Amino acid sequence: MSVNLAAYATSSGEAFQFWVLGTVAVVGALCTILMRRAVHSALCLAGTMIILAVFYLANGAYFLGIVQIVVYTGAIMMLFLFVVMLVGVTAADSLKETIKGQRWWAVACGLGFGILLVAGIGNASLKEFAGLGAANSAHGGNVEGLAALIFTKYVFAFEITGALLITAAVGAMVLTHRERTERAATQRELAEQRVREGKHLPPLPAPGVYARHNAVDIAGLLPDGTPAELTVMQTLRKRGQIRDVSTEALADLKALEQRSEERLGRDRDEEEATR
Amino acid sequence: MENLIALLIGAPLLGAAVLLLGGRRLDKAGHWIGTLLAAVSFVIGLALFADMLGRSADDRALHQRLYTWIPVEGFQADMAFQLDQLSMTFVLLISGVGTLIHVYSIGYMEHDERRRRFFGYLNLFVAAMLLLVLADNYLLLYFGWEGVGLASYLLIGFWQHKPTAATAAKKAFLVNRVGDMGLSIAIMIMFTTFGSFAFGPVLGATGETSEGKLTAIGLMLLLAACGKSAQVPLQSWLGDAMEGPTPVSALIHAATMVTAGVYLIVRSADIFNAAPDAQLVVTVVGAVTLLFGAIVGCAKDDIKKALAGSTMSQIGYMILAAGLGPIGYVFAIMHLVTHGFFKAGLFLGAGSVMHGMNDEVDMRKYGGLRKYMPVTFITFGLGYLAIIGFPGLSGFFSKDKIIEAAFAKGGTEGWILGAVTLLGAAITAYYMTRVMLMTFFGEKRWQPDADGNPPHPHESPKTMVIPMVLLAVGSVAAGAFFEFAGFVEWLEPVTGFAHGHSPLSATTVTTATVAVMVIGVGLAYVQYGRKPVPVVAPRGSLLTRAARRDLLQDDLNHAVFVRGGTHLTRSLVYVDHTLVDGVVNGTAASVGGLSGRLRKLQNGYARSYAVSMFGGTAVLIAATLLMRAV
Amino acid sequence: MSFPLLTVTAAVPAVGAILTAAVPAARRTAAKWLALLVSLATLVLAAVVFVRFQPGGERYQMTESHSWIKDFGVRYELGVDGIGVALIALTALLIPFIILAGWHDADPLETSSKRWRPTQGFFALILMVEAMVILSFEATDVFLFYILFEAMLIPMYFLIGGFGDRAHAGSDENAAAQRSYAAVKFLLYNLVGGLIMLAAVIGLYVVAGNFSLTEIAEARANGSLEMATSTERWLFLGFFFAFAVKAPLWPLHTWLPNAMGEATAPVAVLITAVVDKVGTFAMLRFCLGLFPEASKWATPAIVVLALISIVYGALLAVGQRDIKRLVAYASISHFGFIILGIFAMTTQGQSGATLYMVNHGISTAALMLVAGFLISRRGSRLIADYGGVQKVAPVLAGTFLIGGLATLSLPGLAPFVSEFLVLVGTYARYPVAGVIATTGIVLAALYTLVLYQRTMTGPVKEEVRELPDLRVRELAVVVPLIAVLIFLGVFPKPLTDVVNPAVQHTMSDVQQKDPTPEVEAAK
Amino acid sequence: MNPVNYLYLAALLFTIGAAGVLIRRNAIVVFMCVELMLNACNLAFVTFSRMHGNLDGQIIAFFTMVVAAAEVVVGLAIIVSVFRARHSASVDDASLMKL
Repeated sequence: MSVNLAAYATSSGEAFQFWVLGTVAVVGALCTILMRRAVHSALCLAGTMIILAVFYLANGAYFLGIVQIVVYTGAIMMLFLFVVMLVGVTAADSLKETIKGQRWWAVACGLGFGILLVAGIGNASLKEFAGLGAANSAHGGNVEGLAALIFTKYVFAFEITGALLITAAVGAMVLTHRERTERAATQRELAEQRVREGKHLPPLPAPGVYARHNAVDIAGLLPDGTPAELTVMQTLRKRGQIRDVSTEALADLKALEQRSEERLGRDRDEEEATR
Repeated sequence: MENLIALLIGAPLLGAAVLLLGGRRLDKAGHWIGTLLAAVSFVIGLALFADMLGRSADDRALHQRLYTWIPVEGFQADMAFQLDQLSMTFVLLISGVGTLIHVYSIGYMEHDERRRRFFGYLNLFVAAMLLLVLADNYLLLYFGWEGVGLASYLLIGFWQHKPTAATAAKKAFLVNRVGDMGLSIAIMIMFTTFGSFAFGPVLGATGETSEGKLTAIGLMLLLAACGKSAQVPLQSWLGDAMEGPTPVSALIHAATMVTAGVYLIVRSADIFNAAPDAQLVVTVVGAVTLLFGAIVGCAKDDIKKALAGSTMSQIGYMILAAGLGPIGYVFAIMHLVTHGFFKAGLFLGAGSVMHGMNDEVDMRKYGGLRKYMPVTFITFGLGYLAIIGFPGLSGFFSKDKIIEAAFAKGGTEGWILGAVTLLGAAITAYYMTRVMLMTFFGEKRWQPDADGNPPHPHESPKTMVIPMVLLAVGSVAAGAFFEFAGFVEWLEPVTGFAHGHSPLSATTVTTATVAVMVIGVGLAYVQYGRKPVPVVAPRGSLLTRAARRDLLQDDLNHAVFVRGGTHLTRSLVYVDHTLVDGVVNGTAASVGGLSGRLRKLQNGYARSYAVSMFGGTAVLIAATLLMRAV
Repeated sequence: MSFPLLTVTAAVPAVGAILTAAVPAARRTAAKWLALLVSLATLVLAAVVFVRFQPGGERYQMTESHSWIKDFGVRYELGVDGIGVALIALTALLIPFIILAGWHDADPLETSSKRWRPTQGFFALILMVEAMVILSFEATDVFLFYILFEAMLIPMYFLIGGFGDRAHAGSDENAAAQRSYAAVKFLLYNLVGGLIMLAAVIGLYVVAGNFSLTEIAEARANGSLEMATSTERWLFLGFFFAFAVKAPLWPLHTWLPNAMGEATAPVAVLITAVVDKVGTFAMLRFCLGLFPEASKWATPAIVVLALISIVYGALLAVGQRDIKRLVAYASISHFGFIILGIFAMTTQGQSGATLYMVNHGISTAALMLVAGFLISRRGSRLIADYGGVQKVAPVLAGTFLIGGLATLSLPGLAPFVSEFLVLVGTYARYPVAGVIATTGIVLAALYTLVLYQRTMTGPVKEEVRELPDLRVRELAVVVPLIAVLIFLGVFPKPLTDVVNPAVQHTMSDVQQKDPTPEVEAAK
Repeated sequence: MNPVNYLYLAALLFTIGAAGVLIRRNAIVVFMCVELMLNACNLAFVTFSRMHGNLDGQIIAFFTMVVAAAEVVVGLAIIVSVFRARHSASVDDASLMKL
């Protein structure tokens, strides 16, 4: 790679890259906060992060650029997606604000803050760029240069972050791990318990309506046409991911009845006619 | 010799400590230890007395200084004792009568499971009383003063399971506290006036201050004396104090503690001599109490309460005499000592009667006991003769002198005081004869006690009889002994003495005294000796009914202090809760209102807080930028 | 640099508190013993301080001084005068007994494991309070003192709110609500006082430029630090208000009965016998030491308030139905005496007030702890629930009586000496006030004896028939306290020796001389 | 082009992230926005590193990443356990800070 790449004068290629990718990054960021579904937000964020990785590379931070892609986009965002999946992929948030004035205050503060930042940067005298050429080549390369710093000047901070990571990992396990203190109930015990409680002796009814809908997220219908939420699995129920087809089903039923009525009526007419 | 003074107090104090801390293992020997240590004190007293007699009249006072009790800049209270003739008289009275009553108590309290503790309290009392009379400054005197108050409290309330006893003990302590307030104010005035409160500097410098100050001190001392000696208006506790065991009534509420007021006034003679107004008030208090106590004594059916009224009245005599100044001090003390003998004897006799009568105290349920308790009858009778002033017995000499001195006061006051003392003598003869007749003469009016056991009157055991006999001897002989052995000369160096110039001759006074005594006895005989005594008290006249209720003093106290005080405290509790607390809580509530409005910002939503943080950061950055721009 | 005795004296309980708190949950008894040992070690150190203090020497002794916050001239400055020494001794003396008396107060309840209250915390908090109180008696830097004055509230808040009296009349929820009310009330009152004091502390810094008590007092004495009259008065009021809340003076007293009523008896003792003394101590040291002129200016008003406290507290004590609240109101009355003595501006008054602080601490501890033993036996704080205890538990009744007699200042027991000195000192300057204050001794007898009569005498009530007498641990608490009461009652010299010079210094701070007795004046 | 533009971009992304934190209720999305803010900071650090010609800025960015990783791990764990307990990942539902 060229030593000049990270020098003061940016190439026109970098400028082009900045304006195109920068626009995409901003759009991605905006999408992150505006998408209703968490999955979409995560994907947009991942895109923005990849663009940032490119920018790191452009700025001569080769190691960070790779790390950004591998660790951030690769690992952390995957983690996000896992959690989103646990919580419910399809659950869409309502973007309707519930706290009075919250959004306006947020926007006002955000605008004011942004303007201030921009003004601050504009005010600062940032005309001279030293470029990273010398620094990167001092130890033979960017990675070697970073390594030289990390294991000398920042060795304590580095060790401490290591400790932090381990603590965090253990902490996460502690938080999410549930110790099973009693023996898991056998099927027989579960059945006996069900009989004792006397609420649902038979197995829970299956989801799906007729043969048309057998997806797990569709509640079975009761005789009067209303959906029976009991038929849907607990997790989906809690996430609120039940697809309600009762209105369609009722409409279908009505149409069916009408058609049969018509058919019956026609038959009757025919009968009378033959008579 | 002077090093022995502390031992006088130390012996009974040691006894109290040992008995009260010793626990149950001393139950068997406790009463003997207590009695022994009281006797030790008496023996030391006798030794010191012998030593004192060996020295010339001017050189008889002994001083012992142990250490500085309260050393504060400008305020030196010494733990120091002074033993002069006046103190000596008291020491012998207290330790002597005290020892006798210890002995008596051995028998009297025999069946009480808490006898050890009783003796501990008795020893405590003796120690405190000795401290009172041996102190060489007013603050130490105050120490003893409150100490006897405590002992009296503990002993009156000795039978604590009886609510009446507990109430009486509390009442005694409280009323005494009012008096104590007087004593402490007196000490404060002394301190600001003389810069000291030791007897020497104070009494020696009375000439250097104004009469007003001295009158104030005198009146405050009188207030103290009223409390301790049950004088009007602080007399109400003495009758109730009879709830205590009888030896206590004999020792504390007849012979010694209640006379502390007289001691205080006589001890402060120099102050009173220089404050005639205060003296006048003293005599008035004495005279009023003298009649008050006598009237109350006439109406009571409870033998101990009748004797208590009598005590009050007799101390009234002493206070009156002490108020007369140098012409009366010596006779006040003389009557005090003789009274100590005969009244203690009378109380012990009463105790003996009660002992034999299933603890019955109502004289209307006695009668005809002279055959069953001959020794008690004789000793009680001698005491009776002594108190009414039968010629030749001790009361005759001392009371006669006081009546004479009262007349010698001079002017209208003299006539009035003289008349009051004579009237008092008549009433004394009346009520004492009443007691005598109702108890020992007439037909038997015995009633079975609460458990239905009829009384079997019997003579008391030896431990009880011997003290009674000895005290009876004292009641008979003390007066004559003092009269002829030179009691006046003995005390004169301390209290001063002046011959009064009575408008009536000594013979006239004596004749009048004997005459009114005979009238009193006669009246009582007509009323109680000739007619049978009804078992249930007749309704009686208005005065009788009032006298039965201590001349309505208790009702007045109750209405004014107890009920008024209760209302006051109740309303103050209310005020504290609603007003004082309310004002503060009100302020808090208004602040709360304001913060309630502010609290709406704190809606609990993390995002809302985040906005304010974010906004705050923005403002901070803006401020920083602006500051740099300026 | 000599051995930092004062720091160590305060540090031992502080470190002990941390260690106690760190004892594992299951080893409750070990924590108790540790706390007791630490408090005893502190007592030994306090005794060393007491012995090493030379009454005739410098005003502040065993001084230590280190820079703390350089920019504001805040220093970690310690030193003790006689008053401080006496109060440190009091604190160190009482804490072991408080710990011993509260031995089982923080044990887990057998019935419900949910309401388990950590024993370790209870004893650690007590030691923490001890450390802070001792250090505040030693601090000669106003800022340092202020911080301790406020910081004390934190452990006290938890002690009151977290470890309430189990003997409560109402239901558990009701008890918890009242307890939290009492704790919050305690905290708010003292915080408001503290905030006003903070304003005054800052004001003092603005005027004087540093926080050192000794330097400011010296500068004021030699005239190099002038203060406008109104400034001085405002600053004085700011300080005094905080101390009057803590002391507590009428009408700022209402937090005390709640706090003492709801807290356990040992904590109640901690409040009234130890922590509140910081208020009166600070009046002597800071109000009089820093603002002599303003103190003199405010004296008449303060004397009147003190008199009201005396009479009002005593009257309210008479009207109480709850044993602990009764003792609390009695304490208010006694604090009235202390404040009266301080502002009487006489040697006797101030010596008396200082002795009073010590004696009141011991006597209230004796009375309150015995009352606590009684309450824990019967499970009720109401006077009406008792009767005839004397018959069942004579030793308990006897010690209770002695505690009561000390409260009513019977001669022969320590409080008499101090009370009489206060009265005499007050009378010398304000005769009318002296006489009014004297009525306090009658009222004191009234509430004490009424309490004793209603609880201990009379027929034995059915509920108290089975009451056990004092146990060995309880005797170990009460007997030494009573012994000290009697000892100081007949021989207060060890205490007066250290207190006298300090009082002389204070008197010269405020440039006051005792009134000359009339007879001497005439000569 | 002047590399200062990177800083402007960083400021813009940071602000967007901050606004997202304030506006969104889904805890996961809020968390993502926090990550966005951190990334914006990292971009600024990298740019500063280039500006000053030394690698310290990149080191800081590196540390930020590490800390962010730790934070994400714990944060997501918390979200999961909150979701388990309350069946919701909305930050508004946990309004317990109000008395």
